Amino acid sequence: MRSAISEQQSGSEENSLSEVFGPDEELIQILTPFGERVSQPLFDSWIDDVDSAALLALYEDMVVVRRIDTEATALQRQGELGLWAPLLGQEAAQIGSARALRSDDFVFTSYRENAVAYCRGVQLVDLVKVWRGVANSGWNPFEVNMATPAVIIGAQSLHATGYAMGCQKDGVDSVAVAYFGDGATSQGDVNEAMIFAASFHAPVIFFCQNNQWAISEPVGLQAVRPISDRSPGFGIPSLRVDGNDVLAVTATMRIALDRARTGGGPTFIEAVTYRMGPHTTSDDPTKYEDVDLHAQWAAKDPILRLERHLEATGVLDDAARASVKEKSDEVARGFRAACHTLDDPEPLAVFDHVYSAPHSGVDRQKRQYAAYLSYIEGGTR
Amino acid sequence: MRSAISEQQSGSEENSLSEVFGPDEELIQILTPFGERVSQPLFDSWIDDVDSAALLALYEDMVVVRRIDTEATALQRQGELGLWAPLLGQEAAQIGSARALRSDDFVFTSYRENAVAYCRGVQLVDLVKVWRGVANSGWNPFEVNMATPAVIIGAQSLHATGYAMGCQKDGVDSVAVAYFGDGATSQGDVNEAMIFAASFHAPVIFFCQNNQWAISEPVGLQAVRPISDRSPGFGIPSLRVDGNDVLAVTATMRIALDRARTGGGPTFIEAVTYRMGPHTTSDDPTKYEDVDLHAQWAAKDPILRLERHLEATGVLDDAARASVKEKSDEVARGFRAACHTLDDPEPLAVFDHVYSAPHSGVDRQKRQYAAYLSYIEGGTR
Amino acid sequence: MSETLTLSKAIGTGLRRALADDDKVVLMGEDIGRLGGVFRVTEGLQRDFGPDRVMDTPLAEAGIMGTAIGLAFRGYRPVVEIQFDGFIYPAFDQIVAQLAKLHYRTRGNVRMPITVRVPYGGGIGSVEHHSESPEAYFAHTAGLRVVTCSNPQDAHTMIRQAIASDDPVMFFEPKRRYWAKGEVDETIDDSTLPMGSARVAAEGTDVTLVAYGPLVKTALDAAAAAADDGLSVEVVDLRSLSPIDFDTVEASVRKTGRLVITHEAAQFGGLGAEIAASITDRCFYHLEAAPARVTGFDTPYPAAKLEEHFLPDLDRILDAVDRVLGRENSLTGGLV
Amino acid sequence: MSETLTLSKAIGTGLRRALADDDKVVLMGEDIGRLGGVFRVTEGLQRDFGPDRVMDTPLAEAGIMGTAIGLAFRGYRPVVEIQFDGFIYPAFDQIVAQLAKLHYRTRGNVRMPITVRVPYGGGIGSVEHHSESPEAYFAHTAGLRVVTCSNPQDAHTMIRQAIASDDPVMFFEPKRRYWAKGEVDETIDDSTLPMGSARVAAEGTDVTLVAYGPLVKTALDAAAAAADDGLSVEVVDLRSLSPIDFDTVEASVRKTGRLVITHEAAQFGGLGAEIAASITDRCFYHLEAAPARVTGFDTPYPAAKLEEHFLPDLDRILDAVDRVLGRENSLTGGLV
Ligand SMILES: Cc1ncc(C[n+]2csc(CCOP(=O)(O)OP(=O)(O)O)c2C)c(N)n1
Ligand SMILES: Cc1ncc(C[n+]2csc(CCOP(=O)(O)OP(=O)(O)O)c2C)c(N)n1
Ligand SMILES: [Mg+2]
Ligand SMILES: [Mg+2]
Repeated sequence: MRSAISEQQSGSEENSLSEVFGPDEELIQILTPFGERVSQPLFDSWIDDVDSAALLALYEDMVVVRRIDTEATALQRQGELGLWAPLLGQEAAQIGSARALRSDDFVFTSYRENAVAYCRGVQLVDLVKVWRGVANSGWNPFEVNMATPAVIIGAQSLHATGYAMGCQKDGVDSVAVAYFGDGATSQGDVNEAMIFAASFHAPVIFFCQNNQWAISEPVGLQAVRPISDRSPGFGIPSLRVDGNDVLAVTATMRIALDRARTGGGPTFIEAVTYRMGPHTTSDDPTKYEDVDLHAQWAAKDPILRLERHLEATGVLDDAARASVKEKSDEVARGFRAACHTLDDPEPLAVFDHVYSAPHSGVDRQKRQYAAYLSYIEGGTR
Repeated sequence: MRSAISEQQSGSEENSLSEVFGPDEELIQILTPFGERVSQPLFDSWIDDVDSAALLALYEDMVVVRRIDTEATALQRQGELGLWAPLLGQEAAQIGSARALRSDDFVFTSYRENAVAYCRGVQLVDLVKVWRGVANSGWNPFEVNMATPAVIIGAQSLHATGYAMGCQKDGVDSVAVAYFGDGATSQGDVNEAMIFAASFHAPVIFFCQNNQWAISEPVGLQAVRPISDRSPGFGIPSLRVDGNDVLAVTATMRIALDRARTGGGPTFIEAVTYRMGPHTTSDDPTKYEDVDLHAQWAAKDPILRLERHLEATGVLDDAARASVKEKSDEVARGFRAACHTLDDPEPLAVFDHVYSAPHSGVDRQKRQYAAYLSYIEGGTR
Repeated sequence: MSETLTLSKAIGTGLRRALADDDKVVLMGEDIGRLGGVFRVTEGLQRDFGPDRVMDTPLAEAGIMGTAIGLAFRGYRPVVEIQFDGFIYPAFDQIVAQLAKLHYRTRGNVRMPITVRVPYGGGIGSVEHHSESPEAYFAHTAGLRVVTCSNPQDAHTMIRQAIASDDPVMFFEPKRRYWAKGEVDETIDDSTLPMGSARVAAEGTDVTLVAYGPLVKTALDAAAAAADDGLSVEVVDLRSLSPIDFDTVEASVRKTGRLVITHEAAQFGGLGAEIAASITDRCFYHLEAAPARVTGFDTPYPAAKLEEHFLPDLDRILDAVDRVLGRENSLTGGLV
Repeated sequence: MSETLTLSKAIGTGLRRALADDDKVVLMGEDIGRLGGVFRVTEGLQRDFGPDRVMDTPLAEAGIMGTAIGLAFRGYRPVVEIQFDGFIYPAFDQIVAQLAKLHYRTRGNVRMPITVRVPYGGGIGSVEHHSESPEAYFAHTAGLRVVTCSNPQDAHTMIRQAIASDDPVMFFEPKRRYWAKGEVDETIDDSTLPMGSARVAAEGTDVTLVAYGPLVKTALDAAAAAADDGLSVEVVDLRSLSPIDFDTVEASVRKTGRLVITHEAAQFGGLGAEIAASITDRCFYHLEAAPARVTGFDTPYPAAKLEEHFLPDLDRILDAVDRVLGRENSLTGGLV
């Protein structure tokens, strides 16, 4: 017997989380793979307001981001993008968590959180700048309160923690969220982030998408226990949620956000999901993925189950279906078109923004390279 | 209610550890501060053989290493050593654990494990080479199966884990032990070591001396929960032991060693103790240490309680006392004398052993510096 | 005797030989097992030698390096793969403070026969952290040997030499040349070819052009282009970056009187500076012009669409050749 | 207006001013609170500004750097203390892959006004990892500014400039000069003294001697000793190591025709190489001799009893001065 919700926070704080116990490996689940919405007394109140309309909106989000994924993969195959990291299968984990945020919360992610970016209001064209190779990152983090992705695995977990420490100093109730994968939990940075977050009681949420893989490595290589078992030892309660259940993810994220906003400190959420696609478009999962495992998870598809639910409850009628389709077609069209508008950067842009103020070394190199370019263009050499 | 012994290892392995539960913050204790030896059903069998003679031997060890500490501190004050890191107060943790080892086990420590080194058979003169500045380390690790100290906090935890992985590959039942402090547990390296140890089921023991301080920082800054709460989440059972109780430390170390030798994998031991002296001879604890706290811990002194026990049981009579005194005087005398025999290294030794084979760069510098030295000695410049 | 292999395959066969010859050799890294590494260098090795010899590790570079060090303490000869150049920094402390210093620290008692394989350099159109050239950090670190290869034969021979070395070796693999093919003779006796020696890749008399790793090919192309211009450029392929075989470079410069150095790493504090400074020191009176450096810029590695500017190419190298020859060049602006 | 302060106290007063002037300035590090840091630089600051502004952190350098970066995202200006030079490597990834690159990555949208204070260098008789000179690693890293001070006035002015800088600044403090005293005028307007400019510390005409940080004093001593010998040595104190104020060095070398560079860091790939290479490039025809480097050896930092050999001293500097002047020296062995 162990707790799906581990709560070891000591001291006076009373928290309902500590009362919940469930059988080993049990996940918080509200929407079953068959599309049934079950009651979970401890969580229901957190999602009372998620009615049919709200569910339909979440469904649309998920369909749209899956469509973006498909489109981007196609763009990559057509040579328009150098690479793409699909989130296929992780739509519920990302949409459910990101839609729970306030605009003044701040998000730090890795490279696969395209759906999170979508929810934050990142322009799709900004999402592909990196993959098209026209920029090292796509958007101004302060316009959407989301940092551009950290490629170094785990690094962003510390940034989120520091940001949360800043919110605390500022006396605001904004929350910082660090998204990372199961593989990332092996990095020192992620562990140090938990230590700092616990010591400073920082309003940060560690949102781990356990998609079972780190490229070709199964999660069992990173962790011999559920990942959510780790944070309690650091003094950070954890929630282990069915990451393919958008309702359960919403509930857990809201609980964590509430804790953070009200001085409860950090929370760790493990969203158990599955990477249905390759690691990136240049990966070949047939080298390491078991087909049966894949099939098992396909049956737990996050969109499928919400679709079943919405069908069963009569929400997803033909009109709604058409509208969702139209929206995703439109987004995909816009995405593709925008992708083509991306111009290559000017050569001398290579020297821009290394520093915010003059730097004699770089400035000189820039002058010399400008001279070189005009010399070359002069055709002398 | 939480477990003094946390056991979350899943799977078929049956282990008595998982049965033990005790009140929060309870430590495994066998010898009380009043010198009473109490029965601990789960641990007694591990120390059945520790009879009066064995206890007296442990007592002698502890007195001797405390004496070494005093002597070294004096040597530092007299300018014979540049620095010294006293272990005052941690004698039971170090002696109890190190005396439980076999000679073919391999130990990786930090800078404060002088008593461990003493037990491994390190020559005292070798212990001070570093502090006298005549060498970057004191002994050949393979002669005593103990690496020379790692000064970079936590780094050695990974070395121990790798070494243990090697033992496993070799099919031997030798065990690797990593000693580190409470402060070290904040380092990424120590956390990654637990992850690797768990993944590879390596026969390594993480022996953390929680002496309440990392220089001036209290342990509460590193950990808001007991340190022993962390490893179970990684899949490594932990034992939280009274580090000032040489018997309890012996028992827990033997349990951990047995687990490791018999394929049970890694164990984490938190020995709760106190740094009674300064961080090093150049530290000034009056700047940060609470006098009351110091006094509280003085009452739990590891030598004092064993002394009380041995007196109460009539083992420490005048003869025994005299013999222990003689031994420690002798060791101290030898230590001091040996310290004076340490010659300064030859100037050109600075170039030795950078590489094991010729390296044109360093070799050239060595030749040039040799030429320089003879030129200078020629008095021309 | 010899066969045609890609550079990556040449390393793979070297690893295979090392695994077969010495059961203390173990491979460690992320995705090196079933997947065979993201560049497939270790393809088939876990299948043939088992997961005890070819180990997928948790995703933590410090952990990989630190446990490799522990294995070396136990008598093993770990070969560590760092997936991409830009992912080596989490392991920096274990490399610089432990791996590099343990032999010195212990006055020779503890050897660290560890090889750290690092695919490095740009030119593959990738995103940040996948195109770095961090070799100068390691070359500046006493206690490490640093080498890099430019062709399949060297790749094969040198990886075996690196593994055979009792010192830690940083083995930089020019990732954009992984698919370059060449003849590889696996029977060449390693010991006769010291890993630390440079190679004159093309002879010439007017200018010495020093390159290593991925830019050796570019340098050779430049030399060929210069030949069309009637210029004779001698190309030296350093192979070893610590130590640098200055004798070979010096001999060349004494002959040509002119030196151009090229590397992808940033110029400021890069190895080009060391080569220029050392050669100036060794043969000041033979130099007809200041040594010229053609390098990556002192900027982070830029977006893929800008890397053609960042990376030294044939034209930039030829411009520097013109410069050391006092010919018209971009700095004189045609007004020589 | 001015008072006599030790170099450490001069930094401390600079930090105090920065804390007082801007409530976005926060100090982070190990033992910087109650203890005031192991060198007492932050003494009294936690008492006066509270633990929210002067934060003792968990013992984890990557954690300190990474959370500082997060705080900078939130608009703070963290000043991080790394306890000793040799403990900076666990933070290397956060510094090199994040701190240095974030402004570039985001095309200027995210600023990283973080100051990283690093007591560095040897000469204090300490054990391993307490005497390192890692400045070249950071100077080779685009996106960082790297500075170091040699006297109390500069220490005070420069720490304030560093904190005021919107770019990340690696601030290297010459720990063996912490107790050196000097006049400090706290009213000097920071902005009039660009942190990036070198300073001619002593004028001279025969040889240019470039030094920085702890060796500026040694260089000045050497210049004084040389004067007794009838030699006029110009000492340039670099202050900034990225960028380097080559204009000032070049102007000096154009005058003297001779260049000696000294630093404690290993020679191979150290900043001396960059200075020699750049100056050779800029004024090849003004150089009468190859630039000479007097540096730490290409070995790990040795045991305390050997550091007098490792560290450049007056005699070794004067020997190099003799060398660039073509006078008898250790390399000619008296047989000039
Ligand atoms: C420090 C570092 N090491 C290695 C890599 C290469 N790498 C990129 S993604 C990845 C796997 C990450 O797995 P996980 O954290 O589970 O995230 P996921 O890809 O599953 O979303 C690896 C090893 C990297 N980017 N950074
Ligand atoms: C990476 C690193 N950072 C900082 C230090 C400086 N330092 C030396 S000892 C110490 C405290 C260590 O505390 P702990 O791990 O509890 O061991 P203890 O000294 O109590 O035995 C610190 C911060 C170091 N040696 N290495
Ligand atoms: Mg994953
Ligand atoms: Mg401690």
